[in-house]
Amino acid sequence: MSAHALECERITKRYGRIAALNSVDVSVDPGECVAIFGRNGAGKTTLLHVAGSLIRNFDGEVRVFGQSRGDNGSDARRTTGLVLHETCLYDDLTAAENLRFFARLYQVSDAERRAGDVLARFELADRAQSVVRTLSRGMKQRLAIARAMVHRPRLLLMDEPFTGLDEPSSQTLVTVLREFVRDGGAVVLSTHDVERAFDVATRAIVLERGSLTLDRSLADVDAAAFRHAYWHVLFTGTARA
Amino acid sequence: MSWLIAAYSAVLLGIFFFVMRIRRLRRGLTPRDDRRSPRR
Amino acid sequence: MLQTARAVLEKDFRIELRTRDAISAALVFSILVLVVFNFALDVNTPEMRRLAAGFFWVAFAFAGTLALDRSFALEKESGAGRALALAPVDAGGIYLGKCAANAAFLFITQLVALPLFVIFFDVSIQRAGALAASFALGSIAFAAVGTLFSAVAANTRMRGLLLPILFLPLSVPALIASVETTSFALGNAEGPSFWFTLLVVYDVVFLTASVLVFEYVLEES
Amino acid sequence: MSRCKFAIFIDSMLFITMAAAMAMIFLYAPIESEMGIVQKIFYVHVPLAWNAFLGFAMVFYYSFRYLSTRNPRYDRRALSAAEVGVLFTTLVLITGPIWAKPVWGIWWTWDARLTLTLVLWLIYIGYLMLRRYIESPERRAVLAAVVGITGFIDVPLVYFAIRWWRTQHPQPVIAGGEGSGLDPAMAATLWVSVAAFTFLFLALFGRRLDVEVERSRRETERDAAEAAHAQGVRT
Repeated sequence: MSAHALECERITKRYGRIAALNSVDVSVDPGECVAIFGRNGAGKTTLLHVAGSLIRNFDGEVRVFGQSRGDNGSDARRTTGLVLHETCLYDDLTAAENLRFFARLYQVSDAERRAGDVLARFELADRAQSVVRTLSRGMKQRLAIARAMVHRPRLLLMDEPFTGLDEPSSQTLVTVLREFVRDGGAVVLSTHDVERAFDVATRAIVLERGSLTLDRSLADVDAAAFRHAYWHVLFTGTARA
Repeated sequence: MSWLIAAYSAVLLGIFFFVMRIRRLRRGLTPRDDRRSPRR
Repeated sequence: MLQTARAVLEKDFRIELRTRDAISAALVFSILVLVVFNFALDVNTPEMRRLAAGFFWVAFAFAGTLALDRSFALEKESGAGRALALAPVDAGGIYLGKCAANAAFLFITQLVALPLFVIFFDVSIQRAGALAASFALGSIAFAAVGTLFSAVAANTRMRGLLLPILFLPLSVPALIASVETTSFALGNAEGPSFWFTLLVVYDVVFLTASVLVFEYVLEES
Repeated sequence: MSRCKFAIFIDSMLFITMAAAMAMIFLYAPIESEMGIVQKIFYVHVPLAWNAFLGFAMVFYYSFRYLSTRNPRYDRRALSAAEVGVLFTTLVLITGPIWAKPVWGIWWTWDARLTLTLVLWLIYIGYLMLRRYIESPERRAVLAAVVGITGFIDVPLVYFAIRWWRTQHPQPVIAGGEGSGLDPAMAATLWVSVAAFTFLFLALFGRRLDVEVERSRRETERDAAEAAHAQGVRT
């Protein structure tokens, strides 16, 4: 895959007078996992929504595996998995029915089998037949992530995926993401949890009032040093080397 | 005859009301007005 | 496109079988309206019996909006609507699936309410075939426009209230045609062919228009 | 700037044609034998209805253009055309009964055209209400365009439904057939009056549009100032 998994060029999005995003440039390669940090309202969610073609009119260019989102970008959407704050699941359907529906919607050939595999992968197999409404917050979150992966995307966009997950579930997610990245997938996730981010992210970026103020690989840095740099950015508004 | 006058005056009144509305909207645009104008 | 429509249709059916929200809401509401008509007007006079079809369809016009409002509420509540908008499929397919489901729910509600209607208004079904056709085409007509506008209204603050305001004026031709064809089926009117053709034209026009326009309604700009 | 020259042309034409129309209506057009002077409401009622219809055709066109180009310019025009269209339709629904009462003794007749106007009025009141309940400008424009298009598609269906429905429930006809058997003088007066009201429509449309253009100009100005201010803080 020569092209980047995700390329965002000069992304600017305004809501009336407020510039949610101010010419943000980010590119993510297959095999990379990028964690987005930033205060509430810094534009993390907006950036993910723009990258996931949830928001269509913005200035700038978004390409997924070299394929622009100009037209309805159905190929681009087939290769992307999106996890939002909402679960995006039907509360009155069972876990299995939800996954089967979305698998068929995304034209997954072996929908039945794939739904079962993904359920097992997120330890939800035993609750497959229970209606989503009866599941706990953590299980719903895991099911929402499972839904985003059922059509075998190669790019995962996740908005604070760790929220609501207990320790074992977070651990499962970390292993799944590591495997996903190792198999050549690309992940972009927003989070506030520095420790968790360090378990899985290969690179970190910081958004500050809609602008990119830090973009640094995490290869040679440990969590403590990064947290220090991150807070420095937050409180002084300027990136320290 | 009075019906005729009633009809024509109704039309005039309607047009007058619309012009007034346009003026009110235009006045609503001046910077002083930061509240959301009702007819956005 | 059809494959998507089938998936969405089955999904809506499965949810409806489990919750039975749409059908029960529409059924209870239409029965209520028929009962209220009975109290408000002395229904047992011959003239009133001639208007029975009108009462029936007025009850369904309003009951229909309840069921249709439900149909997109469930997409909005859990945010599943966004996942639908993002699926690499033609939005028209999603529309057709939901529209077919809504038409079916309306049709089923009508059949279930029919016996009560016959008892309340003391009418006799002369031509069952015409009645079934009138119900079917009428339900499709209401579902075609109703599904589109329930998606439109789902994006606004006044969701529940806006749907009837947008939907009922547009359904006037379908309402007139349905009432005329139903009263023909009840033996109260003649020459229904024009009305059946109008219903078919109405269904085709609004199904195609909605399929073409639906992607704009689904998208979140 | 072309807008201004065009506006002057419209206003002057409005003034000329409206004066001519009023003169013809009250001085030239003969008094109708049966209905008497009250028939002269016809010269206002019909032009208003035709121009309202023109207005809703414009809403359809601009909505279609907006959906294909996403240029807010068309959304502004659709809004302006819809508002003037609803004004004209309201005036038709006021002058209709005023005319029907003295002539047929009833306020409302389910005459095909009058009923069509009523349904149109309901459709576009819904259109205007929809616009009020959506926050984000882009969403409002898109959804309004969808209603603008489907609303207009419904019109021929309403027309045929009511025409046929009316043959089964005969009603007095307000404006006669399509200008059927009109005395030439009356017909001429009608056409001048239609032209006058078309210019009136365009004049009101232009002014209403200017307000929207002004609104968006101020908004972009305010956003630019905002961006400059934000830029100033960061560097």
